[in-house]
Amino acid sequence: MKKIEAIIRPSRLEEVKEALGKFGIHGMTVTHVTGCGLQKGKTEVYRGSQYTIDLLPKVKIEIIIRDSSLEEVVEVILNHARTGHIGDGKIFIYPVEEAIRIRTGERGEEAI
Amino acid sequence: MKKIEAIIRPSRLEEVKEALGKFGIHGMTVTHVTGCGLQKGKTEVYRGSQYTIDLLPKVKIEIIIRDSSLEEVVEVILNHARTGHIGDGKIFIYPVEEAIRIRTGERGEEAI
Amino acid sequence: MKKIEAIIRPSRLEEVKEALGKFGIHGMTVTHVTGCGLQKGKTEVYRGSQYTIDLLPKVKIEIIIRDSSLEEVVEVILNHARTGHIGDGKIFIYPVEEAIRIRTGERGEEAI
Amino acid sequence: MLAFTSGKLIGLIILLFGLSLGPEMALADDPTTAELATAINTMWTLLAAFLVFLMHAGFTMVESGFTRSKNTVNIVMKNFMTVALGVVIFFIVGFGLAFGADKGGFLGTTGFWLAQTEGMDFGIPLLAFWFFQAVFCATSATIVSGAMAERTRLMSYLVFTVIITAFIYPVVAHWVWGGGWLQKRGFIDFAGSTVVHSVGGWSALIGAALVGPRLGKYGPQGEVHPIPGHNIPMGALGTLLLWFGWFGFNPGSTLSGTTPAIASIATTTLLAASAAAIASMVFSWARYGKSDLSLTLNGALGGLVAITAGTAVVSPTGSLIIGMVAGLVLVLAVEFFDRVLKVDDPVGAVSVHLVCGALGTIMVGLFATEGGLFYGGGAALLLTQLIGVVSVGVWTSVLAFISFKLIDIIFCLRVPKEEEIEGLDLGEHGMQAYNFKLATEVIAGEEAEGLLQAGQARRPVGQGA
Amino acid sequence: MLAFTSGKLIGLIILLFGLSLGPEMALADDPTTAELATAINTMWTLLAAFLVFLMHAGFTMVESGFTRSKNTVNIVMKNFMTVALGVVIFFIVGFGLAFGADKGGFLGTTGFWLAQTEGMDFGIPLLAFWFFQAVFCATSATIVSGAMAERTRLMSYLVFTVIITAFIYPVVAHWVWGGGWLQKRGFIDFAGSTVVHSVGGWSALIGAALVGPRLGKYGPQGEVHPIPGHNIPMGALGTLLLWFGWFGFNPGSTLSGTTPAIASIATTTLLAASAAAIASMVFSWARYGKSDLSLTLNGALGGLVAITAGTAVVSPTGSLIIGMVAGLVLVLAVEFFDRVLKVDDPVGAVSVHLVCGALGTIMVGLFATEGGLFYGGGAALLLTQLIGVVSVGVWTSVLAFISFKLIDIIFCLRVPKEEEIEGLDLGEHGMQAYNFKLATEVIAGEEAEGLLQAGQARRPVGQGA
Amino acid sequence: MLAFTSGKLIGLIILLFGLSLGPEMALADDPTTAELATAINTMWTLLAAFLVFLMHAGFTMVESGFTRSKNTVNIVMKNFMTVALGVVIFFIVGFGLAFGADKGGFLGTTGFWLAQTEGMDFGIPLLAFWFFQAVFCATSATIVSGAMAERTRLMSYLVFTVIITAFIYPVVAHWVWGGGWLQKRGFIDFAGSTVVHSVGGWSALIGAALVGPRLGKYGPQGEVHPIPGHNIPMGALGTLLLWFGWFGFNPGSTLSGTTPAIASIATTTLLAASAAAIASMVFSWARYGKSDLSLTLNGALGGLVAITAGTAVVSPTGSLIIGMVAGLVLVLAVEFFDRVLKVDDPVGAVSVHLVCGALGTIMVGLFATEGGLFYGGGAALLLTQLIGVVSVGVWTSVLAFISFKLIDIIFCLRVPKEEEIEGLDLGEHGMQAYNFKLATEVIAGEEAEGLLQAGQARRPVGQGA
Ligand SMILES: Nc1ncnc2c1ncn2[C@@H]1O[C@H](COP(=O)(O)OP(=O)(O)O)[C@@H](O)[C@H]1O
Ligand SMILES: Nc1ncnc2c1ncn2[C@@H]1O[C@H](COP(=O)(O)OP(=O)(O)O)[C@@H](O)[C@H]1O
Ligand SMILES: Nc1ncnc2c1ncn2[C@@H]1O[C@H](COP(=O)(O)OP(=O)(O)O)[C@@H](O)[C@H]1O
Repeated sequence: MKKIEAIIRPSRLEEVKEALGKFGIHGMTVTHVTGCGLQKGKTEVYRGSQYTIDLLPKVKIEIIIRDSSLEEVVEVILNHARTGHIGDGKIFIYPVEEAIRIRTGERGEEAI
Repeated sequence: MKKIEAIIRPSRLEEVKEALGKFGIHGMTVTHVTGCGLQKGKTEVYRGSQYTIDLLPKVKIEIIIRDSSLEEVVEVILNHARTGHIGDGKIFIYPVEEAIRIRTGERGEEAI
Repeated sequence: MKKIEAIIRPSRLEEVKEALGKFGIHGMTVTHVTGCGLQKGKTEVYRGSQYTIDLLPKVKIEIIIRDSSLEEVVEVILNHARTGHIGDGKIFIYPVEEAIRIRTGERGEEAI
Repeated sequence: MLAFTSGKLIGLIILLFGLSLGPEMALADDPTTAELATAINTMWTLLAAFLVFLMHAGFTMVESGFTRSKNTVNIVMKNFMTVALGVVIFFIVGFGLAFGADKGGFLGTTGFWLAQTEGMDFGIPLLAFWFFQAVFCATSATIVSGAMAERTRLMSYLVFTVIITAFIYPVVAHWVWGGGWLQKRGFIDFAGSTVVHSVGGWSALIGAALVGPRLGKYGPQGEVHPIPGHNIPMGALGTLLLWFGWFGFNPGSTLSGTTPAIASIATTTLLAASAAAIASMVFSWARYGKSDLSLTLNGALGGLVAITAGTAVVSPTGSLIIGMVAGLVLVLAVEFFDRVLKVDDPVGAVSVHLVCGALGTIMVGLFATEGGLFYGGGAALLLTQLIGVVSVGVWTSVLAFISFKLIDIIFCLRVPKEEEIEGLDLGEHGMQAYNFKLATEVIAGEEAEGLLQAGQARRPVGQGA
Repeated sequence: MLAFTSGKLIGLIILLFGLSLGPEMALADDPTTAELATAINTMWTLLAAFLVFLMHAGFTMVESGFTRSKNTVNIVMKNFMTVALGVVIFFIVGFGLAFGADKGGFLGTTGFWLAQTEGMDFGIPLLAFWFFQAVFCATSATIVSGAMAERTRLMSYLVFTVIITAFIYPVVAHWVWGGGWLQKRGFIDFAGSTVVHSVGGWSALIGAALVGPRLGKYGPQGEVHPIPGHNIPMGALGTLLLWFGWFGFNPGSTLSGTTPAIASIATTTLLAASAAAIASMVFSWARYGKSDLSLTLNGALGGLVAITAGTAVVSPTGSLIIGMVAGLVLVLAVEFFDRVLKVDDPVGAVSVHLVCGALGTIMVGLFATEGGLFYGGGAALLLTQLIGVVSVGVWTSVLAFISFKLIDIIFCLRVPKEEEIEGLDLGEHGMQAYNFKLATEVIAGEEAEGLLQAGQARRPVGQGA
Repeated sequence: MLAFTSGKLIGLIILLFGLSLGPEMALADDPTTAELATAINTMWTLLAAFLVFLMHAGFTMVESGFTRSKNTVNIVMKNFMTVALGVVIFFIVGFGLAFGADKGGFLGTTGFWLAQTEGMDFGIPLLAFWFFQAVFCATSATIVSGAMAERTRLMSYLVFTVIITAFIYPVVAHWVWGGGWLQKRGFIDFAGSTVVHSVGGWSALIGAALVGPRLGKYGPQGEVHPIPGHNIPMGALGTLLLWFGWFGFNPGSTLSGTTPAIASIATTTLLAASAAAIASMVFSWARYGKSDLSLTLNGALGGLVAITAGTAVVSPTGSLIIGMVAGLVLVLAVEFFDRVLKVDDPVGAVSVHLVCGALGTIMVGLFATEGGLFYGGGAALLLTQLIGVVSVGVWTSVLAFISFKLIDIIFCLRVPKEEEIEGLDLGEHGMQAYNFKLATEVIAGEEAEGLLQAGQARRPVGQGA
């Protein structure tokens, strides 16, 4: 099993989620995060003083997936999260040693 | 060392935390996340229009643990997070290469 | 590639971020989390009753990095996140199998 | 009564032809001073009643602020419906019971649906008097929602609101203000420490006890788990709105703007609340090590409730003492209900309205400059005050008990456990109170973007029509 | 008019020498009753106008509460500037058009910049009348902001605010209240269901339709995506502030505190709003399975708008019925605009102000105790009311349409798509409405700490000076 | 003075026997017009004072909204205690110093604890006058909290509140309104641009400078780090409540509802605030590229402060100009204190109250329709105004400096650094202002569930009793 961690634009979440659903992936965990990178921060003004917000809002999607589906799922995310502008985000892949469904105690690929 | 990542119901957090404490595990990091899976979303009504919230609130507990305690801790979490209803969540296990305590610079199992 | 996950005090975030920036690391993902460990919780009073908040606010920084920079980056974080008091937090290192830039599809160290 | 019969007619004609008529607007004959006095009194009463109305915004803010965000829509709905339902029910039933022709000193029998009001004369137009009394009645009812917050079914609450505004409160109002037996006995409750606040407070106590504490409020060994409110500045705004509204509640209860008593009533109201706030802050600071804002806010309200009975008959110094006592007792009362009786009252309604209401009513027997024990008036008034407090307490708590028991059987008082955990907002209203989002947020139905680009029929004008 | 010429002079002298003069303050000669009546009327009108002013706080809270947090600074700015800009423009232009010397029953021609006001006489000082009318005018304008919220450029909105307060509203006010043709025809719109609320409502409808729905509001197949407001208790506070302000809006429209009509006006206002809130709650409960707070709050406002036309000429029972009808229709109207017409109105402004405003104006023809169809008055008044509603509707919507089209060409009505997704707060103001932080938070420029330790010049006193 | 001696007695009797007496309530003899005039004036003053009281809710909202969420409980506590403590101290000490028998034009010497008030005559009941002055005094004091927010110890702040309400403010009030030297010199400060606002503003400036900037506000090279407020709509609500309250503050300062001047005072107040808001918005837009809501809100307040001195003696056009100037200067003043002087004033209190207060007072010398330079009155009044502004400034700042220095030595002005980082809410109150939770939230003491299932004694009724 692998963990796909995709950091995407918040405005792409709905579309990515829907595309994954159509693909048959329903289980995922979503977190609101902030991030920085190549994308320039936002300059805000408050009472005449400017300041920069360099941590921009992003959404992190985590999906634990059997090895065999990995590439396809990555493809789906890539296709639907991309806008082509700097700040589209990243996908990271990690190894997973075990998955357990709390409700039943099932382990491994059964559990996800 | 392993990382235990448990995604549980928010209403189980207190009990799991307490049980872990009794077991001797005090260090953990907790994040509010949202998730979807088999559990059905909530239907809400606003001004007469229905809509579904399919990302439900969950709590993610992360515990870095020495390999030897792994199974026991998983057991504790399973026992206290379970309600038997769909949506109880998952436990995922990941490999950890190193742990460092920022305060002292200690490394490895000393650090956790 | 490795993932550095640093759990630090919120009040150290700005300094750590700046130090990393000077070092040349700009990409990172930041999450507000809560944690417990050796650090004692805060006791609050509400209408005459005391209670303890044992989950304290922390900030989690995630950086995916090429293997070669690992130790130096850890060093930077250690130096700037440390206050010497209990609760300074931890750094955890995880293996990463792949990184993909959503915008371009680039993979591996190019992507980060 | 000083009637404006001719003025009314002319008024109507003016209304029919709009507002901008000039000198003709002046009545043919100059008004008499008696007519002007009535006009002043009417205006005063109405303005005061408007302020009392605003107290419902205050209650709404206090009760939402001091409860959890998962139950906010529900508590707002309860407060909002209390005033809407309360005044309609009072119109249909309550007013007649309270101020209709007296029957045995116990209740009124005419004036339902504002019919059969011929004999009534309150020195001001009937509807001005009615309006003032209606918002008062709703105030009494709304006290209950706070104490029972976060676990009581909306339907059950609404049924009780109907009962208290139709019957429980009006009867007490009749006893004390409508020519009933307590009024005849010389009981002094100028603006309703007992009539309004204790009636609400007793109902709140019975209701909170019967519905039981919120899940998780008390541990298995009876240990107390505080459940902090979710929005303290909102609670503070509510408290200040209540205080502001009280300047209608108390000085308005003269029903007269021509009496100079309104100045001293306003003053005792201001001083008592201030003294109480100071007392609660200092006492909580001394007792718990830190000054507790939630108790300080409650303290000010306690002072206001306490001065309400005697506001017109005590001196400024008397009001300072009454306020101070209320502020101290409030802190102890909150502790007592929370830790000893273990009645879970999220907003402190019982301590504020029942305890300080009773206390304030009794202290009239001590501090009334005419008749008070400390002013050489003997114990007669004090005794009367005690009788009033006790009899209203018995009446209200018995009726509230029976009502809540019946409601529980018929409608079930409490929401199901799962709903309580999830929050009444989702359970009872399918809605959440807050939707704070990040600066850049997820918009629902992102696909609409594609739609926009594809050039659909309803293309927004702004895109370059 | 009853002039205070001498009083004014003395007043000024008193002002010049401070406030604490004693008996000399009394006018040499005791005032006449006519003078006192004017004083009472002036005071009443001003106090009522203050309450109407507070309605702008109500609008601000309602409109922010029922929209998303990324557009809150923007909607607050719009509401705040509406009253600031509105009263200045009304001072310069609007007042003259509305209340100046009549020209053909269509508009006024004097009184611009409050000059040439010699002939005017409103029974109270000119400035008291002006003040009341000015805040009324701004009320009409501010209705538009809610319906067009979350996507309209600030600049475009402000330009429209100038147009409506300078021209669209004043002309209608002239027709109905300034001696114009509708007033002469006997059209009854006591406090402005049509003049204020429908004018705002029609403009809101045209504006919302032209600017188009918010991104993501409607799916490609036209399916409706609800976009919940971000702060419901704030919306509730706003509603209660509006309701409170309405007690200035309606009873104040008598411009007279000496008429006992103010009591019945206040009563019908209270009862209609209450009945409407109950009706909306029950109806939404029955229709959608859960009681909808946002519709209930809207319902109360709908009841208030509906009673405004007839508040002085209907009975309490009539007001209950008018309110109930408004509460029911409101729910259906929200559905109709949202699902059938697909005009995206985030706060329900069109349903509340246009639909209930027109409805309430028409119902005067049914429920007016003198002249209403149900009271044996025949259909004449009803016809007049219909003519009024339609002609104001045509006038307003044509002008609003032309105005918005021109504004769109010159300024562009809508913000760019990216800005809308990101939120107008960042786009138009570079600012966010909320910055909630964790208890222990990141302080900006942490390096300041080092600075402190290094012992800089501006060492804070508190560190042991 | 026109006494109501007999009326009072009858009033008391009425009070003792409840409210529902009928025709007997009418005084045996019809009231005289002089009595009615007093009644009208009393009512006006009290209602105005109530509005001024509500300004404390406005201050609380503005100051919480424009500071960070970790210090919200603390700033609310400070604002709330200012009014509670302020009126009590003013009752005991301040009133006598301000309005007691004059001693050398410098201070009053009688009337402490409202004793020895025999000679005093203000044309209205003493307590009505006292009430109005008491809430004024608290207004002056509460200005300080905003400028010193987020770092000042509660205890130290409270001690200063006692000093300013007991001494600093009352003496100035005596000079200008209590028969003191400035009043005799013809200084015009109708409702307190200088007396109330500059006194608060000078104290705020000295306090903010002495306590030092918030951690992180200025970088090591002196660069300015903005620290945005946490709740802008709350700040906007506060601003609107303040504006609303100002209609009590200014028109109420006539202490007379019978003078038609109240209409023009209300008008100049409305227009000045509006013009200022427009000016600040446009200027911030032009200067910073985006329209800044926080400066626009501050601008409106600046306009209100500026018009306060001359509200009764300038024309509507004059008020528009005064407001506009205040709105422009406000923006520059905020910049000046923030960037040049580097005095950290989170809410802009110094710019609003001190700068606009002084400016407005001076502009009376230009725009007063009688005596103003621009109206051909020469420079005499202008000079007097300058003398007033300077002397009050010197008095206040010297006393504030000494007071804060002493407080710092005894109590320490500033909280410890760790507490400031963590937030004063936890440090000084052990409490957080907000507890927003997810829809389904973690309930404290989940074990209670087990308890419920096990069938404990206090089983809630709702579970099927
Ligand atoms: N090295 C990294 N480690 C962890 N997260 C990263 C890293 N680099 C980028 N990110 C995340 O990806 C987001 C987008 O990255 P950015 O460099 O701005 O744009 P792009 O992905 O288009 O190159 C960042 O906001 C951050 O959350
Ligand atoms: N494949 C997955 N990857 C990541 N998180 C998952 C995955 N499947 C489920 N989850 C998380 O676990 C939660 C519970 O899963 P769900 O399928 O609803 O119920 P159950 O765990 O009882 O089968 C989800 O809300 C989601 O946060
Ligand atoms: N075993 C663990 N697994 C995951 N996170 C941990 C663990 N131990 C500590 N943490 C995180 O590190 C933070 C600091 O740890 P703590 O033990 O309090 O202090 P210190 O790091 O100084 O020893 C905790 O609040 C928690 O977020």
